[in-house]
Amino acid sequence: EKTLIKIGVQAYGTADWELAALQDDPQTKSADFIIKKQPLANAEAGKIALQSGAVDMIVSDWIWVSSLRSSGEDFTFYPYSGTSGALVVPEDSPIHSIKDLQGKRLGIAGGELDKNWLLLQALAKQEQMDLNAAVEKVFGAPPLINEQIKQNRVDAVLNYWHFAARLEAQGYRQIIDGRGILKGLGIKENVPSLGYVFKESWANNHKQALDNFFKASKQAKNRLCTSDSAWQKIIPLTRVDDLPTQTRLRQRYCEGNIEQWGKQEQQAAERIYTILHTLSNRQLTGNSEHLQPGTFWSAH
Amino acid sequence: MAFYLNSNILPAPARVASVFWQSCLSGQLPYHLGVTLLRLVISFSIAMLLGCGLGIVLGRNKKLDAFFDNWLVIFLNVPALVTIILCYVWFGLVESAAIMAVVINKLPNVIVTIREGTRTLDQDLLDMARCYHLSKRKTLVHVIWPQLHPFVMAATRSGLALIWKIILVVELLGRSNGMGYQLHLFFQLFDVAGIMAYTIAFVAVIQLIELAILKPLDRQSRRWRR
Amino acid sequence: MAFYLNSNILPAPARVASVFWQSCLSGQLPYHLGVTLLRLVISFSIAMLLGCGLGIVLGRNKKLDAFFDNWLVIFLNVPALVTIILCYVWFGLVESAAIMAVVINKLPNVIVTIREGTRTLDQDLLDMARCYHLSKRKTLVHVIWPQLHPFVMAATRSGLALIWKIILVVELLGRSNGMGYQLHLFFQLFDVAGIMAYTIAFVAVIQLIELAILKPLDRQSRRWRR
Amino acid sequence: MTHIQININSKIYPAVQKAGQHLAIADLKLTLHSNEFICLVGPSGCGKTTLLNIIADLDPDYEGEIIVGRQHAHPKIGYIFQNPRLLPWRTVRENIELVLESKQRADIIDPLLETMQLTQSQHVYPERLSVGMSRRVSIIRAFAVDPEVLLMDEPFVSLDAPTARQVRELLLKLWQQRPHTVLFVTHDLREAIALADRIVFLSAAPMHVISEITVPIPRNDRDNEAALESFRQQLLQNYPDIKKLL
Amino acid sequence: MTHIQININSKIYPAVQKAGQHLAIADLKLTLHSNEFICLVGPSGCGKTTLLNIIADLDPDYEGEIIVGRQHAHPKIGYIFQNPRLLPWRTVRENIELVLESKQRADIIDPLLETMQLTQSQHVYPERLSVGMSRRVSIIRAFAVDPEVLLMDEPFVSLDAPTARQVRELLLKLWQQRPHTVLFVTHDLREAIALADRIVFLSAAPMHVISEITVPIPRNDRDNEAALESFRQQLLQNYPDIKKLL
Ligand SMILES: Nc1ncnc2c1ncn2[C@@H]1O[C@H](COP(=O)(O)OP(=O)(O)OP(=O)(O)O)[C@@H](O)[C@H]1O
Ligand SMILES: Nc1ncnc2c1ncn2[C@@H]1O[C@H](COP(=O)(O)OP(=O)(O)OP(=O)(O)O)[C@@H](O)[C@H]1O
Ligand SMILES: [Mg+2]
Ligand SMILES: [Mg+2]
Repeated sequence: EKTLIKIGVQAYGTADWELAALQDDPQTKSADFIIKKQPLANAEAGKIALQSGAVDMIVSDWIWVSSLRSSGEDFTFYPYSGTSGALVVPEDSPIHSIKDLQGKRLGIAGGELDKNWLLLQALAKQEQMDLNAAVEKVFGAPPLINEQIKQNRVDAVLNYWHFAARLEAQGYRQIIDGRGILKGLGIKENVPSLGYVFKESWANNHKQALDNFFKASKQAKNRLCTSDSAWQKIIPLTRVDDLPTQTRLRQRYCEGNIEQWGKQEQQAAERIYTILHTLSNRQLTGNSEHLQPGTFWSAH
Repeated sequence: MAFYLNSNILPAPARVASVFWQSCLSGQLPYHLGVTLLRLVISFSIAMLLGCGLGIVLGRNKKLDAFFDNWLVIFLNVPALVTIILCYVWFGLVESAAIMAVVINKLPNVIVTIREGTRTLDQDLLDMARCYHLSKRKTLVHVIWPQLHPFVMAATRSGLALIWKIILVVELLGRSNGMGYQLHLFFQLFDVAGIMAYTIAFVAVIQLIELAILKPLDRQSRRWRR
Repeated sequence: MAFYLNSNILPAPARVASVFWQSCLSGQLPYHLGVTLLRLVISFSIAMLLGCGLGIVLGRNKKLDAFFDNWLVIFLNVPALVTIILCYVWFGLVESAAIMAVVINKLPNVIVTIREGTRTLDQDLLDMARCYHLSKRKTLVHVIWPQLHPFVMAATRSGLALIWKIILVVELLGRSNGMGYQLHLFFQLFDVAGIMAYTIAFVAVIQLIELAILKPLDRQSRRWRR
Repeated sequence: MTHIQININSKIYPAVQKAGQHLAIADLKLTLHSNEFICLVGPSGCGKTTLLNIIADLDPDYEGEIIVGRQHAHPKIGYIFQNPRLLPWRTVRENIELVLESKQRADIIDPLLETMQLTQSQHVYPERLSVGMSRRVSIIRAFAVDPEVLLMDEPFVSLDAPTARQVRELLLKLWQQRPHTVLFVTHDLREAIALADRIVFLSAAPMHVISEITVPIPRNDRDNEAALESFRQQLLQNYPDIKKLL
Repeated sequence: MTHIQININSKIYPAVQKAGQHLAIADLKLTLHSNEFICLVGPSGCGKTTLLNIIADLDPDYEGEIIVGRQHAHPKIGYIFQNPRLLPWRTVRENIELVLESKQRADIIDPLLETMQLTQSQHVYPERLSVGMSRRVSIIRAFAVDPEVLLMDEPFVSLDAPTARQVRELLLKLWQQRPHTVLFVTHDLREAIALADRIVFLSAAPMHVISEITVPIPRNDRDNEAALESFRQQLLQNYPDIKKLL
């Protein structure tokens, strides 16, 4: 009999696309797992669903997994995507680098503990700039932040990747994205920002099926990136009806593909963790100095 | 303001109407609205029934009131977020947890309003009822309830509105259908026309309730006034 | 239930207390609480003042009431999300937009409650006031207001709670400080202990308001009752 | 059947704010014999209503005891309050129906409404009645329950003379048909003499009994105005204590 | 100074639900001369209170007109309602102070409280007063404003005989000190004769004037009980119409 995997996905999010593509694949029928998709409205709903046991798996970040583990839970993480947010300005903006942000109004999605914001500050510090003091910060919900820049109420925005992609499609210019920031901080590895999160004990009982699911998921992503017909099928799920935005979304999505996942990347993650731990003054990571062992799932 | 009328921020009425019409045709809107209304009716009924009962008891019993008063203030002011998370985490992402979360959020409001009403009950009429040995039921239905009516109406009107506000969050955090779920998706896409269309549908339903149920009740209960 | 007590979902009281203590020491909690309270006081005052005024007018004037009734139902039931978004989009992510969003959400509730109270005013006493040529001000302060008092108290108690619920969303969506902003951060990290600590702080403040202001007001206004 | 012994040591209303405490009743002893018709006469504010409330078991907060003889611990009481206390959201008829149990309501209510000239107004809500009319409704309500003890707190004020006369006759008729104990508060000595077996004169606060006077005029002679008037004059002369009250 | 001409063609209370419409007043014509003391006598529910409300300008919904002579369009009115209508959240004293403007309040209030024997109860809230006491408060309130027209709707019910006598004397004293027009509703013919310049007898609904009788007894002879009684007997004999009312 087949293993039932209940997955909580953000409605119309990339995981939703991927699962749609996966279920569309005739091979899936013969696989040893069955996917049951539970659409949810936002990321927090996913966390609630996972913890209440309503789903087996969601897509989330590894920092949260680590902090869960530090409080005794046995959740673990398997990479899903490396796409991350970006700093975006209007096309004709005088801003061309982080230095130019001096004295400008910066819209930031997600609040002061947003990873990209913390890392951006670290990068600025390397260039002897106290970004926190140098810009006028406007925190807000991602859609509202996008509206702010469209109304010229802010000069630049640091937003989640798909909100940034939408702006780009409308001619806004990307200054730097999450991976660029990390590179600037000396982390060359492509560290995933998001991954599947699930209970380790549960995973150990369903190793084989889970492994197959991850493989199938990767294939589905590859298909979406390589086959235009596969992409066409999931376009309704993007909820975007103009071609430039669709193209931009697909491009950014595919750039987030994780090709390498091994010791090196995990050590890089450890370094990022330490940076965030200090930058956020422990608020983001919790008290634990180090990434909890077992945060990253190894099937072997 | 006219400046904005053309932007997608405040979409033109025609656009909202077309979105409205399409979501009706696709069955999306009726489905989500129906789901939310069902939750609203159930949780509203539970909250009003319990709330009126407890409100009357606390209003008439000083000792119980002194004891529960603190709890009432706490429950009144615990953020919806907290109760919702706890309900979901304890009872799972099931319908009953959602409804319980709504009830817990609404109940203290009803209690507070009805308790205030109970404190103003006319002692002379209660004495009359006692003296003529009216049964508990008769006293409640014919002597106490009509005096509470304005408070019940206030609790009903502002209660429907409050439940609707809470139910949105409840659906957002743990359901896969309903207006809250849907509105949040629209918000993510910044589809203001969609938000408007759904809002209008809901407000229309409440207007209907107002016209078909509350207004006649009002009239009925005020007919004796000069 | 005891089963959950150790999990991070419902943290042990000791843990909440330590979080509470630390955020107090760091000045974080007092800062965010202060900001939120300031917003609460301002928007509450505006909403109550306007609401009582309009409620009395609508309660006493059948024509105006018939006209505004529909609008009231609409404003009562427009989702907080919608008004908040519109306020922010129109006026930017600024303080006044936040406060206006809260007021718009709370106002209809106050109006509805006070209007219900105004409809129950004792005509005999109003006639007395008229006959003895009491000034408008005297009639309002000494004849009408005491009769509205229970309704005002109900609106105050459930209003504080409602504003607090809305202010959280307002801060979550577009402010860089305040309890809502902070709770959202905790929520993203799923830090229930942090959420609890902040909730307790807020509830304590409301309890204080209840004990220091509302209870004495209650007692004052009920001293004439048998 | 209902013999009531009243023995109130003290009834104190506690102090509230600037108003001090008030000793309303002190050492009041009074026996109501079965089926007796007693009128209470005393100055305004002396405590008559307070006393009736205690007897009706509406006010447990006093020192002393009320012993209700034999049979029932709680006799069926009809109380005509000093204010009508009608439910404003029920019509005249519904107000009366409320205190009745059975389905023979119409049999009881209709004749009473007729006598009180309220048949026409039976579907009117109390706020639309004149004061005298509401008073009559509250009288009907008390009569309708067929009480064992009837407490009447100035029931006939605001009634015009012919109506008052008619109600008085009705009261006596009912009382003779089915005897019960009546406690009747009035400020009108003429009325008291016309109705009472015994008149109890009460002092100003703290209230106690000044004197009890049996009215010796036989029942069938009570509509003889001259007889009543002469007894009244005689009373005023013989009891200088009472004269102050009148 | 205030001559009032009342001319009400009809006053109709509209139908409500099962209760039909009610024609309360029809073709009522009445002139109140300046500073006259008029008593109104009529059956319960005939429309006396309705009439006073119309005169007090509380009820504009009638056919006809009230012409208030010369000087003031709105004379200063003191209205003793049939129910006291005190504000329950204000003490006795505060209730009276409410209707007064100036700072000489104490000068006006204190003697009135004294006469009405309410000095002790001046800080009591109305719900804790006896009915007779509240009534006295409402009387004080009306006297305190020093009205040009005084409307009194059965003001002395629930007052014991000595108190009623005292209030009656006070009323006459104030009226003679500073003349004003008085309209006094009563069911007690003896009281009417003792007080009135003119007694107006009113019919049952629809209310109109049956007859107006001037009381010829001079003011200084009004405490002669015999004179009053003989006038009363004479009245009953001469006016068979009126006898039905009494
Ligand atoms: N609830 C109360 N609290 C305090 N004092 C009260 C209360 N009820 C009555 N009193 C006082 O007790 C006294 C007696 O009141 P009560 O109503 O019994 O008088 P009464 O004899 O019925 O007078 P009346 O003939 O005017 O109706 C009054 O002085 C009154 O002020
Ligand atoms: N608001 C109202 N709506 C309908 N009918 C009314 C209203 N007020 C009074 N009435 C009716 O008008 C008639 C006269 O009432 P009113 O109060 O004037 O009588 P009254 O002469 O003062 O009687 P009483 O001596 O009993 O006080 C009554 O039949 C009453 O039912
Ligand atoms: Mg009394
Ligand atoms: Mg009247």
